[in-house]
Amino acid sequence: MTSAPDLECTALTRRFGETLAVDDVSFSVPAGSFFSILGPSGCGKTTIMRMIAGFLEPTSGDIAIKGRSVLDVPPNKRPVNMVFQHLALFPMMNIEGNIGYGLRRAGMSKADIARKVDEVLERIGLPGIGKRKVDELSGGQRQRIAIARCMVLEPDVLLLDEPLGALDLKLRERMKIELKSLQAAFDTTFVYITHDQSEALVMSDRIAVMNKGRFEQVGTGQDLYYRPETSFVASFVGDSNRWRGTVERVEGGTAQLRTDTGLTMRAAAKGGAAKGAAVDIFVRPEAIRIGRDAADLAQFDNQLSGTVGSLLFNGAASRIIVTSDETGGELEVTLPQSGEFADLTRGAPIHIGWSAAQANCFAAGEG
Amino acid sequence: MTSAPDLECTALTRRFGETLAVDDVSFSVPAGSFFSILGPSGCGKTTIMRMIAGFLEPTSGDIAIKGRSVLDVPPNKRPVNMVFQHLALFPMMNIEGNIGYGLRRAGMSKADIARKVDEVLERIGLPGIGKRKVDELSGGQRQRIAIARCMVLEPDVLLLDEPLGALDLKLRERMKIELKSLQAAFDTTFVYITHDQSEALVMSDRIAVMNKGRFEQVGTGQDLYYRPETSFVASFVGDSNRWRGTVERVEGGTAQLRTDTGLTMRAAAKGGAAKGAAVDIFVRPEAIRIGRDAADLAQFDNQLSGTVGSLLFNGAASRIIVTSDETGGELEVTLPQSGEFADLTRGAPIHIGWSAAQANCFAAGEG
Amino acid sequence: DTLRLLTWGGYAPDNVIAKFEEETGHKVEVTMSNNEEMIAKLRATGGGGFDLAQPSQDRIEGPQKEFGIYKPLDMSQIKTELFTPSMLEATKKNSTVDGEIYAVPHIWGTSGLIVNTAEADGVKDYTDLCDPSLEGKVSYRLKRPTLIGFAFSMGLDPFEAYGDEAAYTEIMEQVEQKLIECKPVVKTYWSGGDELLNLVRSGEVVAAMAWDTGGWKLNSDNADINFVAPTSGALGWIDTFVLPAKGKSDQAAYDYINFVMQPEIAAMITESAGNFTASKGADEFASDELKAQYQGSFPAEAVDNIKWYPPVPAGLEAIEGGILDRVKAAQ
Amino acid sequence: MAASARLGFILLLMPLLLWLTLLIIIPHVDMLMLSLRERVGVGEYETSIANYKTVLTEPLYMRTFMRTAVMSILATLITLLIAFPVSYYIAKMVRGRARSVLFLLCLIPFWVSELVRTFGWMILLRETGVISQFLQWSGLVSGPVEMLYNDAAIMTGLVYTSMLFMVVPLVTTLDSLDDAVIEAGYDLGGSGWSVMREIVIPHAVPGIVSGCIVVFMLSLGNYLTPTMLGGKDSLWFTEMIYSQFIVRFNWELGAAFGFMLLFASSFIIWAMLRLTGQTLERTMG
Amino acid sequence: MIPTIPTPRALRVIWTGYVALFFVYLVLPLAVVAVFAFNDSQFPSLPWQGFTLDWFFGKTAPKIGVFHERSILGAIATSAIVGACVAVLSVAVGTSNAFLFNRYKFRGRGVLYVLMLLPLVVPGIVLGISILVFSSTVANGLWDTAKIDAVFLRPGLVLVVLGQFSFITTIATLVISARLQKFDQSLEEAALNLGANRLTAVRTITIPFLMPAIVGAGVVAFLMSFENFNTTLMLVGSDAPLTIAMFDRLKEGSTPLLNAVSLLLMLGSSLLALTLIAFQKRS
Ligand SMILES: Nc1ncnc2c1ncn2[C@@H]1O[C@H](COP(=O)(O)OP(=O)(O)OP(=O)(O)O)[C@@H](O)[C@H]1O
Ligand SMILES: Nc1ncnc2c1ncn2[C@@H]1O[C@H](COP(=O)(O)OP(=O)(O)OP(=O)(O)O)[C@@H](O)[C@H]1O
Ligand SMILES: NCCCCNCCCN
Ligand SMILES: [Mg+2]
Ligand SMILES: [Mg+2]
Repeated sequence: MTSAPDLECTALTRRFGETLAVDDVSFSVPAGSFFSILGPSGCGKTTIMRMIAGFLEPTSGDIAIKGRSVLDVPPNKRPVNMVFQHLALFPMMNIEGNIGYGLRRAGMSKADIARKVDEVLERIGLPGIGKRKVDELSGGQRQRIAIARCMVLEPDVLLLDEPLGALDLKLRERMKIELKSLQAAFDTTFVYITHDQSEALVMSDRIAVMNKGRFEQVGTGQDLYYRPETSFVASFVGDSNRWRGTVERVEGGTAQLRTDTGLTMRAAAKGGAAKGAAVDIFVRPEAIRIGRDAADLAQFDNQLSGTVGSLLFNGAASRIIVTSDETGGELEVTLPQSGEFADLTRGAPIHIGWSAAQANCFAAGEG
Repeated sequence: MTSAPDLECTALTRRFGETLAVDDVSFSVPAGSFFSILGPSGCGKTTIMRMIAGFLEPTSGDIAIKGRSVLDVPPNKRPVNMVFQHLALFPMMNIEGNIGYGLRRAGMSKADIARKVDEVLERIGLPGIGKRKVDELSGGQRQRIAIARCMVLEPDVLLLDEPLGALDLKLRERMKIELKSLQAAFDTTFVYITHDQSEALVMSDRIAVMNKGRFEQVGTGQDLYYRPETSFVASFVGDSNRWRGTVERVEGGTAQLRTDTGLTMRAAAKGGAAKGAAVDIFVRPEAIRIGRDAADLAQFDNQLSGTVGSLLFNGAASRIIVTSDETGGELEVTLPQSGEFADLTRGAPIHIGWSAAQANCFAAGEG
Repeated sequence: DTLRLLTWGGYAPDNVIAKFEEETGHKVEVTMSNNEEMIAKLRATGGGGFDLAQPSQDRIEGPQKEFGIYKPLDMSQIKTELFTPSMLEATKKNSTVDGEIYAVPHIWGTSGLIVNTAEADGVKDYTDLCDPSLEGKVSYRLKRPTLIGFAFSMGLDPFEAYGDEAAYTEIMEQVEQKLIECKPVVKTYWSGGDELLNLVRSGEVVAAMAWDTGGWKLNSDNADINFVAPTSGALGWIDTFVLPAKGKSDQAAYDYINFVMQPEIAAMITESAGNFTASKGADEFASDELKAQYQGSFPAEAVDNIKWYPPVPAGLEAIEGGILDRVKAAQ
Repeated sequence: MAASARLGFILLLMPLLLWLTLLIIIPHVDMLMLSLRERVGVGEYETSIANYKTVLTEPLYMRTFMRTAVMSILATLITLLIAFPVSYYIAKMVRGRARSVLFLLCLIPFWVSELVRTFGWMILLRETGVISQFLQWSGLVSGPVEMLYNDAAIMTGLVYTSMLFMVVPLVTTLDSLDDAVIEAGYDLGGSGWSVMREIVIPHAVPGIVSGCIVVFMLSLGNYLTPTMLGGKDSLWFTEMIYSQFIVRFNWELGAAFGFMLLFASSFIIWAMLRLTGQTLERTMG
Repeated sequence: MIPTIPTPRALRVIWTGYVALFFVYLVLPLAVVAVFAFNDSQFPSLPWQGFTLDWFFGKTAPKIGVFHERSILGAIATSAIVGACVAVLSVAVGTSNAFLFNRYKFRGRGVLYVLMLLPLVVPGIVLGISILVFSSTVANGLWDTAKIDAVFLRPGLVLVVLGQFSFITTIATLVISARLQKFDQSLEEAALNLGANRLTAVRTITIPFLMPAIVGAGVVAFLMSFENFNTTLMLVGSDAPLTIAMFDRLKEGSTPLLNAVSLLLMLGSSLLALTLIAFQKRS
């Protein structure tokens, strides 16, 4: 590699007293890419971000930007900027004042500042609102101002700490797409943290799934969704039917399992799933096929007959809950988008099946 | 019909000064059913509910419960109870105190109250928590207490005003299913208001879609999703690609259209879509099929070739944005759950098609 | 009954009150005050709120004419035989308005100088308090007696000018000049008797214009300190008993007057207040030390030189007030 | 229902109206009328503005008036300067328990009356007092020093007495400034001073104004501190009101003084609000 | 600047030192007042003459302790009675005002609100004299026209209570309003919905919710009344509350008796404040 990555963290660790908030995390983010850190509340995401921004000192480890360690650089001198969770726009200034703040600090001339501010407002699609007050903007507009305020300084890396957390659902959906295109437009490295998997999946080039201070897996959205490497990743990314079970037999990459609820199934064994081991088994609702006839599903490794317990109509994301005839256990199954099974009624008999490759099992974790 | 519906509103209207918050709304809710009112913020949902509960007087119209008008009954005497948006549990009392409040007001003896409270706690699956404080409960538990507090009074109708609004995403998903089963368990009439279409779709027997004080359509979830009757319903329920366009020709139920962006397409004409009329056209992303070859899609009324603009990977709900070669317009298309097109890359050429029956067009509204 | 008594500090010692309550069954509530505030309070209440008050004899006629805050005494209720006749007569004369008598005397004394002879031997008259060598060690009240005292020691006769506002104003303006000139020497203007005693006792103040009794009290602790009758003459005052116009327990008030005028009781008060009373024969009960101190401070010619206050005509206070304010505000 | 709501409204309105009219409005109107009355003879009065003329023409009164106002403004500024760093420290630099402890400590002096506080200062400042003795003992001065009875003593006392009323609103507003906003200031390249000037202080303006209003008011209207600590050297405006009422029996002039004081405080508070663009409701309510 | 931002050590040290000095400044006057209550001297000043409790328990002149000083004990009782009356009255009216401003939108509300705030910016002494002037006008009028002697309109405890009430009510209103604003009105509606009538809803839900503020306002009102000087000075009659009694004493000269009383006051209000804090914590 000829050019250093924009951001590189090496063995980054941070303790708070007894708590190990960030535990030996290493990653690097190539220039111009969109990198997300995805994890549940309290896993240490913000701690990483604040160390990068300079508001916390790492207990150990190094942070380098464009190949130069920034550990000794105070926050106001680091070539990174941050979009805060609640944006932290300056309510005592108007939009111009907010966007121009960093430029004024850098000692730029008034005329240049005005020009740059206009330019960036144009760029984020909000020309001419410079004189407005912060509280005269909508949530989405504020979002964009917060990004513009940083981008006008042309940082090497932009950090975003759950910036969509405070927005309502519909706006969040829109902003996901918009953020991604802003990143493309500015062509800057984004490091984005979130606990919402769909945000991470939709926007990122690469995602790190974080749990209890450690990175469990780093990869593209597809990697995480289709090829989770740990039980935690499998459960945190996407919806799944999930059981606890034990391995009865292993054959090549495929394990024969029995769930605690009594179901038997064949699944792809990830990690060391030895005979007799306790495992977590995950099957995505959309990986399960439905048939009116057991014969329709003959090609699947796992088959089950049951009755329709509940119809959860939700347009394209409609599901049914299938109650197994054999064990009484319940499974969520996505209905095909074709609308083929739209006429199902509660209590109707039904057959379902799924392939071993679509069922993942991992040595049982605590998660 | 032999028995009167549990709740019947007739020509209900309410003004606030100039604002017509509720405009001539009539509906009836049969005993034991789950009825939802779905609409955007400010459309008048809460106003209806507050009139039913007795906190607001209708400007005109009537409200009858079990066939008897309740207009002259003060709120504390009406046989309806209400679960408030933020639950409105009494923080100065423990759980017992909360649930027993209505019973005490009714003058029931202490012993009877204690018995009833225990009973209902049992019923909602939280036995033995009577002595706890409200803030010692989780969000989902509070939810259930709020319902129990009403149900212990055995109301004819239970009103719920966006009770899931304050919960986080994952919990909201779970509570949807739980609410529905609580309703089944208590076998009471629920009137539920929400602005979240997925809540309404998943739980309700019937849904009224409300806009600007009026009901636009009342029906089952499937009715609304697959057979919207107005432009507003089509856009509010579920995701859609949407264009403005004009009718070029009408043939039976099918119209030949041209969108403002230059696309031509055939669509099912709803309402009076006469030649030359301006229309809104809606096509759901999951109604569009993808093919690598134009020939694969020959059976569809509408076809288009383009390139993949963006990949929005989101597990089972992944979509791509297709940029039309002809007009440069963009369409969102859901990828099949089979994972067949998982290998698509940005900029790849692609063909898409959809049937006229899956495209709905309505006389253009302002929405 | 409850007797609400408005009086000076020291005039109603606890032992006397206890004895009175025990003998008569009345209860006493004591409020401590000074002339101005006594009159102000009575004016604000229209003569209510108290059952017995003790302003000086010169402060009765004027306020009564203007505000009607006192009520006439029923002399038949008072055991006049307990009083020193000359003082009773003088007080009656000065407090008669429209033929009615409003006051009987209780305690008398003088204002003059308290001097720590070890430190300020040269102070003989009021104006000596302005000696720059005493800077920061002098104190007096900023009240009308000070104006009067300074006027006398400047060779003027303010009492003579009582009836003539213009002449009085002129005198007062001269005094004002003097007091402003004197201000840098002053440590502070004292307001309560014990406050001054503390200042002198601690050595912060070595010469002051003050009441005789304070000087004698200090003399008992420190022989260097004593009361000195100024060469221009000490100012003589008599504090009296009056009935506020809307007092509610006149009987208790008369009982109190008759009680405290008994020689033994009057002696107890002298012990506490330090001043002699108008009670006939009480002097016999006074301590020898006090008598000796009195004689030390008042040789015969000094007694003759005492300037007794005539009644203050209405209107003078406004003139004096302006002077006092200007002195206070001068920097 | 509408009728009962109306009844409730009237029942709730009554106490407010009684309080405001009987104890605030009418007394002030009555005082105004009294101040417009001139005594022309024993028990005879007529309406005139003579009292105000006296106030305006007698240099003593105007001087005292101005002096009181200027000293009060000065006391307000000094209080603000002393309190701001302390409030900032409490609101932003310490965390958790220490924070609430420090805040409570700020309140402690105010659990006792002003009289006791002033009394404490007298014990400290007098010639034979604690500070003088300490200075002599430490050899810094050779003889006793008198620190009482001068303007500096008044200022010390005024600032001390006012401190709480500055610290509390300042801590409250500074507290409401999200740390993230300060961090954002740094993140965008700001330095300590520029963040203080452009972010912290503008944010604290409502607290500063409300603190200043109260402190100014309390200083202007103070009676104890100037009379007890100022001794011979200070004539405070309230003292003149007191002496007109109590010593001079001149209620008419006293009422005029009272009005001047009311007018001065209202005017300065109004000016302060105007200058900073605040409103009474926002800063006090 | 804030803990998360690296700050030069020197600045941090200077700042902390400054704050420490500030607290010394706050505590010093109170500390000397307290300490000299135990000095065996007639005057609260150095030199230290030895430790004594006489200023609390002494029975004989000149060192009569607080607990045997009738007039001081009486003044404390007077202050307590006045404080209690003011607290009850101002909390009652304050609660009513809070409901009025919080629940009703009516014409003139803005004006009334500003009027309600006004007593806070009127100097205490002016409040005192205006009430004194007005009550005297009325009392004189009654006397002149009907020969009715309205004693309660003359300087005295009634006027003292009214005078203090006139501005403490504003504070009570603000304290209670602040909490009422945090009250979620849907709680009251929920009570109605569960069968309570309006009054019951207020009694069982709103008032318990307001209780911490009501108690808090009461304690604050009591303390403010207890230490009020300026307004009281103008309105006091024959029985003086403690601050006035102490002021009269102080004019007569400082004695350690006043230190002893002050120390007791400090203890008393600390106790009250601590109880209040404990109460607020509990709810
Ligand atoms: N200043 C601090 N002092 C002590 N512990 C802290 C501090 N900041 C964070 N922690 C702890 O470190 C862990 C990680 O916190 P962090 O804020 O990084 O989580 P997060 O992933 O950002 O969570 P969220 O999604 O809720 O924001 C948590 O256990 C937290 O309690
Ligand atoms: N008390 C009121 N006075 C005046 N206008 C009101 C009042 N209550 C509601 N409105 C108006 O009536 C309309 C309907 O309000 P409503 O609260 O019923 O909406 P909603 O559908 O419940 O909205 P949301 O989803 O935001 O709760 C809105 O335009 C609102 O501004
Ligand atoms: N210790 C009390 C002295 C009282 C003096 N009365 C003096 C009146 C002077 N005009
Ligand atoms: Mg975080
Ligand atoms: Mg609503």
